[in-house]
Amino acid sequence: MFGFGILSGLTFLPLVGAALILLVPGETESGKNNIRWIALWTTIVIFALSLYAWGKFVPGVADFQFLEERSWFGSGLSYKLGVDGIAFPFVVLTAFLMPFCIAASWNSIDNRVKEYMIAFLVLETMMIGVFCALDIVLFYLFFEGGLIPMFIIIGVWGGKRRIYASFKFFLYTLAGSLLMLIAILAMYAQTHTTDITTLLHTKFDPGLQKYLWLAFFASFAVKMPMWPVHTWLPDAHVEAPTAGSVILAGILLKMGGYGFIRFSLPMFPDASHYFAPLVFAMSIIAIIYTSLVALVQEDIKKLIAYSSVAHMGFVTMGLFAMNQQAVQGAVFQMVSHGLVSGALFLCVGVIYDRMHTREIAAYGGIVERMPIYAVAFMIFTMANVGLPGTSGFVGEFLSLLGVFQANSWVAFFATTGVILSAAYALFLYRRVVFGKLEKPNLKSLTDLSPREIAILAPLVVLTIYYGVNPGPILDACSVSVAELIKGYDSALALTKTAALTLH
Amino acid sequence: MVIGLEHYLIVAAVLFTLGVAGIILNRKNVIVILMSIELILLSVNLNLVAFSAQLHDLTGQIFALFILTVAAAEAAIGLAILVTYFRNRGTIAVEDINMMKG
Amino acid sequence: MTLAAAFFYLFSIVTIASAVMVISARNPVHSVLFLILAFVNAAGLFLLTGAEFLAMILVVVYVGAVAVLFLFVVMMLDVDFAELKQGFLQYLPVGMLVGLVVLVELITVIGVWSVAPQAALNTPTPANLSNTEAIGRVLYTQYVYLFQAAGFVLLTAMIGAIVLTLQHRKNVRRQNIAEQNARTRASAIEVKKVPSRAGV
Amino acid sequence: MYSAIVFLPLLGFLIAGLFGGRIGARPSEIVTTSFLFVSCLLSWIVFARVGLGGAPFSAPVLANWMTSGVLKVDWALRVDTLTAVMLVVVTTVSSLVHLYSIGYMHEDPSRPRFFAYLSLFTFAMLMLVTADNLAQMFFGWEGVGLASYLLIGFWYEKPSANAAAIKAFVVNRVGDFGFALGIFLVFMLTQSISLDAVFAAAPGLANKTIHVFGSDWDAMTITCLLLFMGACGKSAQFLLHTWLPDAMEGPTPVSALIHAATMVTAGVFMVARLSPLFEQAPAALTVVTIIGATTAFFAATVGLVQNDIKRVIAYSTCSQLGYMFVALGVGGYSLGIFHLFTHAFFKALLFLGAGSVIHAMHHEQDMRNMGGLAKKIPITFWCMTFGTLALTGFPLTAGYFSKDAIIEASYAAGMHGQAATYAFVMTVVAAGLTSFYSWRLVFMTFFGKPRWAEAGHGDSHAAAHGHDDHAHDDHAHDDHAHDDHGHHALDPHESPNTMLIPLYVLSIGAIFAGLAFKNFFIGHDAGEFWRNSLFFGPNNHILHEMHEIPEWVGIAPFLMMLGGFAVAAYMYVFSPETPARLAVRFNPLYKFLLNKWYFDELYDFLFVRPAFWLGRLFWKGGDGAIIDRLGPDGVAARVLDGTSWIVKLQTGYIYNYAFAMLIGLAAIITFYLVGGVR
Amino acid sequence: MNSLSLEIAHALPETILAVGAILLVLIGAFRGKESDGPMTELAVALLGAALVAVILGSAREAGAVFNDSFIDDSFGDFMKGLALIGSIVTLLMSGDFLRRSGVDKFEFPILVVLATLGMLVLISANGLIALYLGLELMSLALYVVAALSRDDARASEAGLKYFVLGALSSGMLLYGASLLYGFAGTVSFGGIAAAIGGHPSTGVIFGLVFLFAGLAFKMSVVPFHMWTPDVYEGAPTPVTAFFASAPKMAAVAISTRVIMTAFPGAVSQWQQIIVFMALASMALGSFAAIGQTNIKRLMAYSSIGHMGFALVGLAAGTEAGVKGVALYMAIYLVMTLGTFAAILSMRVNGKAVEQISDLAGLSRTNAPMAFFLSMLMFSLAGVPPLAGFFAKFYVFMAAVDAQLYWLAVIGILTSAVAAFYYLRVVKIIYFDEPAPALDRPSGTQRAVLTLASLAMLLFWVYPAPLVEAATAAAHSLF
Repeated sequence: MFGFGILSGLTFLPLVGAALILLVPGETESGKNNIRWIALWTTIVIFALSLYAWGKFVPGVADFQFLEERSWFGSGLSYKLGVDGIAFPFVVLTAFLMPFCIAASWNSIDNRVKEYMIAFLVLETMMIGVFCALDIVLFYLFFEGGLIPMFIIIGVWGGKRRIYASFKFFLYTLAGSLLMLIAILAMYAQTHTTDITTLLHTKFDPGLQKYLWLAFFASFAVKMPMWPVHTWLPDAHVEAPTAGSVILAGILLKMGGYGFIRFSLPMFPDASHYFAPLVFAMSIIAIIYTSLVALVQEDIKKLIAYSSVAHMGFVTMGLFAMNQQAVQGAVFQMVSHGLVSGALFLCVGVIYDRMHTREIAAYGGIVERMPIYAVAFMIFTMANVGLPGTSGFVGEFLSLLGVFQANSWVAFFATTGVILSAAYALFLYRRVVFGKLEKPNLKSLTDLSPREIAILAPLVVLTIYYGVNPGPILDACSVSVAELIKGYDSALALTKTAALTLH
Repeated sequence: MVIGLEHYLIVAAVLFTLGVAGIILNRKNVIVILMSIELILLSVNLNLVAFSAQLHDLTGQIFALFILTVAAAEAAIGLAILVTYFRNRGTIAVEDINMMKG
Repeated sequence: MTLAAAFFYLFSIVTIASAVMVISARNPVHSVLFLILAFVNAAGLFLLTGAEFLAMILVVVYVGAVAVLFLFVVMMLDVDFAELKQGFLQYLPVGMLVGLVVLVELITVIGVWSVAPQAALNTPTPANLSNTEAIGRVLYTQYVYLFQAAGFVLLTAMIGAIVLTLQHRKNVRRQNIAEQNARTRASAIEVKKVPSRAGV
Repeated sequence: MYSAIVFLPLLGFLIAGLFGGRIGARPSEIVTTSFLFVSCLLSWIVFARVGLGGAPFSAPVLANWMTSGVLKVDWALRVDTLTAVMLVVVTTVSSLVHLYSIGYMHEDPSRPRFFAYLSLFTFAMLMLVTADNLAQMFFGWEGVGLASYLLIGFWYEKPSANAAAIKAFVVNRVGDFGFALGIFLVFMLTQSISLDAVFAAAPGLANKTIHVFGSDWDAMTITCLLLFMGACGKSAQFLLHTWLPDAMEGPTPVSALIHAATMVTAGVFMVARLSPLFEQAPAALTVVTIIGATTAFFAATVGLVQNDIKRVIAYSTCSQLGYMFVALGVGGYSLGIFHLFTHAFFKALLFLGAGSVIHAMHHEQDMRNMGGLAKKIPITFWCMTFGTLALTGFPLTAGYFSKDAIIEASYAAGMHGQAATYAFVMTVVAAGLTSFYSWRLVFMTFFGKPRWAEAGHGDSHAAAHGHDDHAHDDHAHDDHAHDDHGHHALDPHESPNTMLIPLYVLSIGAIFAGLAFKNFFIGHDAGEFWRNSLFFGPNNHILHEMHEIPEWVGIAPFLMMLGGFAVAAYMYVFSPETPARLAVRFNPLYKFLLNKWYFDELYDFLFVRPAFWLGRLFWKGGDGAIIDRLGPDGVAARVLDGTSWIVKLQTGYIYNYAFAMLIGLAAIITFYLVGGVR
Repeated sequence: MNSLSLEIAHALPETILAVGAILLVLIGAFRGKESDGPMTELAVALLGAALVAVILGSAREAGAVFNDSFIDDSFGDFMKGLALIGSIVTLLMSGDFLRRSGVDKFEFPILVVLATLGMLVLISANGLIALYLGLELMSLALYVVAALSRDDARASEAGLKYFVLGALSSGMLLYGASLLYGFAGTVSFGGIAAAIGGHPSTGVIFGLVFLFAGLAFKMSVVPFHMWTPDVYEGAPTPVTAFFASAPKMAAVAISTRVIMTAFPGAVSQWQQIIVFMALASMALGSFAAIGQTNIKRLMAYSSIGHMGFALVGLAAGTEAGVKGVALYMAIYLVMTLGTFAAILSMRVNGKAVEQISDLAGLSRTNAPMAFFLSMLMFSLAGVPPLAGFFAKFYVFMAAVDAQLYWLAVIGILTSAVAAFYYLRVVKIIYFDEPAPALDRPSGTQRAVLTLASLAMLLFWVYPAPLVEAATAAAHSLF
């Protein structure tokens, strides 16, 4: 229709749903329910569409698929969409997680349901857009646009310190992204194009590359988030409503990693190579430092948030090791972390809905009242720990394996994270789920409702499925990653020869 | 001793500076500020006339003519605003014009 | 030539001295009077450069209209002229310093005056015409657009002055001559028959 | 068939785990146990075919797991003699433990969960032993860790159980850290982690150096050391042993299955499995020897003074694992596996017997509150005695063949290196100690006056256990299901048949396993038996050399055993007051041993506290006081400062505004005049 | 010399306004002053007619008429269009407000028309004299409207401050003009450009600095911005809306024209001034706005900041830069008008309020207004995908292209600071507990707010026409 393709459909269908919701009166109880159903069905339809797209996606090809291109801003910028094996899993992941977010908010969000659902649908548009955009300005548009709904989500439906958290989230990420904007402008000044496919084959001057790389890094590092610019994340996570945390951990963080793969590594290979030690150092610090911090947290969500930072450390480290296993591992780790941390936040949401506190100390022994919940929580905890057989292991293993090839010390320190993650995750689990059920207000807890089971069960299944058979995701991205590495290596070789001839 | 362009320009520059100084240093009376503005305009006119003579070009004098016209209009408006202000506040001390700040 | 120089120094020194007095006089009335003096002397300077028309205009418009307007307002507002306050002296050094810097810089620049070699004059002074005539010739032809624009400036000033200051106070009685003239006996006088011995 | 062996337990786990609540406890028990028995039966068939019958080795690929570039990891079931031995050990012990648990746990409300965990463990262990690549081995490796974690913390209300569970998992992870790095290094060296490819490449890598961790290493040595670190963690070797005694918090069948017979031997299995690598790394083998010997000695010393019946056995396990590593270290892989094999029987027997005692004593575990039980529970007593005989290496029992062989081998290997001599000394001494603490256990438990009658036990705990309270203070309600029995009506009684049958079976194993299989494992038929599932380097003649040792070396362990028995008998049967006297006289030594050489305290001081301290420092100090204060919050504050400053400039006075304009103007023109226009 | 009819054809919009203004004055004088009702509509019609004339005339070939003092080109047409739209919309929005405040004088529309006439003259000025006259025509009308609410002490104070400082700035501008005349020998921009060639003398630079000081005052650029907050706050809100919209267009337009047509040979010189001013404005606008509680004052600092951003494009000095400036001004105009539509409609029980806190919880009491206003705030903050982002995008793109990296970096960082106070408004609207509900806005105000907000929100859907127009406008200056 109108010459738009499936990616446009994926990207903008949420807005259609949002428009529908806008038309529904949202004050009455039935109106609220209608809105919830519309939102749920919209996201389900989008997910179905993304599955359909997956069916049509050809995995063994490095090129971008489902290309769409239209003139947009007169000259220069264009409206160009397309996905490759690296981007596409994220599109599907986004589409997959959204229905869960809507469902998780079913009862817990009761005021301003209309705005809430609209915000989420708009957010979905932005997130899918990020992964589909093939014009760098279009990318930036979606990348930044997501801040607005997220800001509103945290600020309106968040916890006690929501205002501080929402501002910190917004301004922190905005400040980082703005530097990227300058780099985008500089790239445009160099090449007079914003087409990502063209830029991917553009060789920037190595000196300039460093500045461009740093600017992009500022944005992606904040978004990831990498140490030491991670402090917005715990705050944002703690204050955000459950679904907000899920999206934040599941998708928004991945944009940073995706950005590294899409921009920093292929476009600035020399700078990436030059700065790789820096990234390694920051990743290692992130892994060890935040794991230790996670160990002493008193708030469940904060602990998981810190663990997210640590896990993202594996991702950045893997990406910059720049070999097949490491990069694929990083990609897989991102997808897996999207599932697992999303699921963990959903788990926290479950007990938060019942008890309205996230204090670890307020819990203990809830396995007695909530055995099914305990099982689900255990599985996600183990996936978070990186137990083989869960999806968490594959990414961690591959990226560490790859990083070891690149730099053994980095892998050495990063692997200590394996020990620490076990410590903090199990320590959390013990304090929340195990122990004696002594607190009187916990005695009336009820186990998962069918709705909650329906939310968590698919995540459990996928967590284990991808742990045992990660093939679908690894295959989807393997050729693209191989291509990425090939380009990277040849670019480095080129620079080396240039340097040799110079002397 | 030949009176050249520079002499006129220096006089104009001094007048200009005095005009600006009048605006900055005056604390008591807005009318004096308006007069300082007239001084500034006078200095500009002097500049233009001097240049005009030096360049043998009428444009400067035409420009000065328009400036005179506008200056008159400006004086009228300025005094009108001043009168309005005085009616409201009963003072025209510069130091009292301080309801809004920050 | 020396005479011209003497007059130049006379006019310029008086102008500057008056200007100083304008900004430093305690009494605003004095300020206005010094302003008039400055204008008159500036007109003298104009004359020295050959801008006779402008010199006349300056005296007529400024001294005749503007300065008087100032004087009128000063008197009307009846501002009490008070002492030179602390503030003046306190800020004087800094203000003077900056002013001096600007002045010195301006003079420095003037010292190196040279018209750009490629300069193309807009309206070269005609050689055989008087100043007034020369201006008259171009003002309504070449500069008609600007002349009209200046007219609108004056119109705006007029409207502005009126809108800001014209007041129709409700409780002020005004003389309406037409109304007065239109009065007839019948409208002005009413004869009342008062019944006698009826009491009030 | 291989799939059936491996996946039947998984199926059992799923059924019991998912539907246990719905179908009830009894069906869950029956399903899991019967699946295990089927699996066990099949394992014996496999053992007979592959190990004894000479059927070819195979490694059928089930599915692909991970593929990334040259890395290709499959799910496969590798079955060779080594695996077959392990299959037999695992499934046999597991099925017996399942059976035993039906009786032992019969009052626990969460039995479906318990049996699910047991089956899950078995599945993971089977995946481990059938792994055809290191990743799958790691899968099983961590899987058993998970199951162990779950089972140790099975009684989740007990803080000590939770602590022990976490400790077990985390300490294991420390080992896994090394294992993982080892895998990475293997991949770096060989571009593969599948066993066949790695083994094929191993000889070529001998004496190669590699640059990792900032310096040049002998490639095989560093690889094997890292892998061995994993083995240390799992097998509770010296320095990484601390979790094992604490793991006794779990139900006793678990201790028997996981912490005695199977999981803890995974490290031994791994080293044996990777013998082609270790054979290329003599230095690493030396380390293995030393660590093993140290562990054997160290654990035995600690075992001397423990009072908890399970802990004594746990240290004994630890010690025996040390023996196995000594065997591996001196190149006697088959010796190690043989000891693993026999040890599985008699140690499982001892644990299950101990369980039976505990069951009889209503979950009393302190031996000081036992005594005289031989008459009350004779079957258990006899079974325990058989187990002790086997453990101490009484001639012709299982331990006699395997353990003494190790001591001999270490002496033989001593001709090639100092480490083996050290190992020989240590193992001989440890044999004596083993004998002592094993008999001490038997005597304290089954002989003497019944102390449970007057003890009103539990009262004296506080004083007796003050040293070690975190691990002991919950004895009184070890098994909460039994609390209702009350202590006053204590009347030790023999266990039900479901518990006794496994004891019988294992007793048979403990006595005859050595005799029956000696020839295959380490004797004349070893070559055909193992074929290439274990690798012996061309210079490795340890199996031959160990037969050419002096006479006294062969007798020494036997003498040590007798000595240990005699001392134990003296101290605990004839002169029961001697131990207390000795404890007073050698108080520091006694404390040192009782507190397990203060390892827990040391680690607490070295790792646990600093980790929490650092975490808090990084959180409050790093994130809060530095990053946030200098970062977002600080910037925000500076911005506000700037704001108030700028707003102050906006005074509202015309002259200030005009002055600002003038200054701006002056500044710009000054800039041009001074700074230069061009 | 061109024939008069041709000249008038080029200056048709100005002519329409001039003639119309006189007619309006006459009508007003004879009708007395019962109400301003039809006068506003007439004035709007007049401005509308001028707008039509601009649009129709935009196809005409560029030409300089009236002795080279007036130029009619695409750039002029673009900016005139913006100025006229600004005037029209302000007039439309303000009627209601002024009526309620009791200052519905018929002179107000006339003065707006005269000021707009001044803007058009200013935008089309091709010489220093025309520049000065246009500027004064505009300014004098503005001085008056600032003080229009003459019984309000704050308004008169605003008028007085504006006047005094404006006159001072005019003086500076004139002094600069006189220097330029003296050193270049001519007053026409083209002539000045030709005279200074590639090597401006110090005198010319001084002239430029003084001249630009005057223009910077009108643009409210640091350090000539000081009047802005006070005047914005003190003047009646419709007047503030007017100040914030149309005159800014004219001031930026003439600054651009002067820079581009009179000083192409002195790029490195004026670039330094403009870079400095841009940096200072962006920084000050961002920082000072944070502490504000009055929304008009907030908008004043916001406008200072935005002018800084617009100057970034100007600093680039390239065609792309001018395009960025044109686009920036267009988008800024819409955002400002929309925001002021919301501010104008801030009334509680009929009484006008102007504290930001009066907006608290607006999302509960008036959800559409809350949404639209918030979108405008995000747009002002420059968050994509709203139009405000593209405005910034184009100017910074030009700056980076001209290798003004530091300007771009600092500018963009200040925009992050600026985002804070826009966010604060959103926070107050959405996160805070509701304050007393605002009255229902008038139809025009609602329409303006909605249209402006939607235009910003959906700009990215079909941006090409505006971008193309700006491109053409920029191209005509080179």
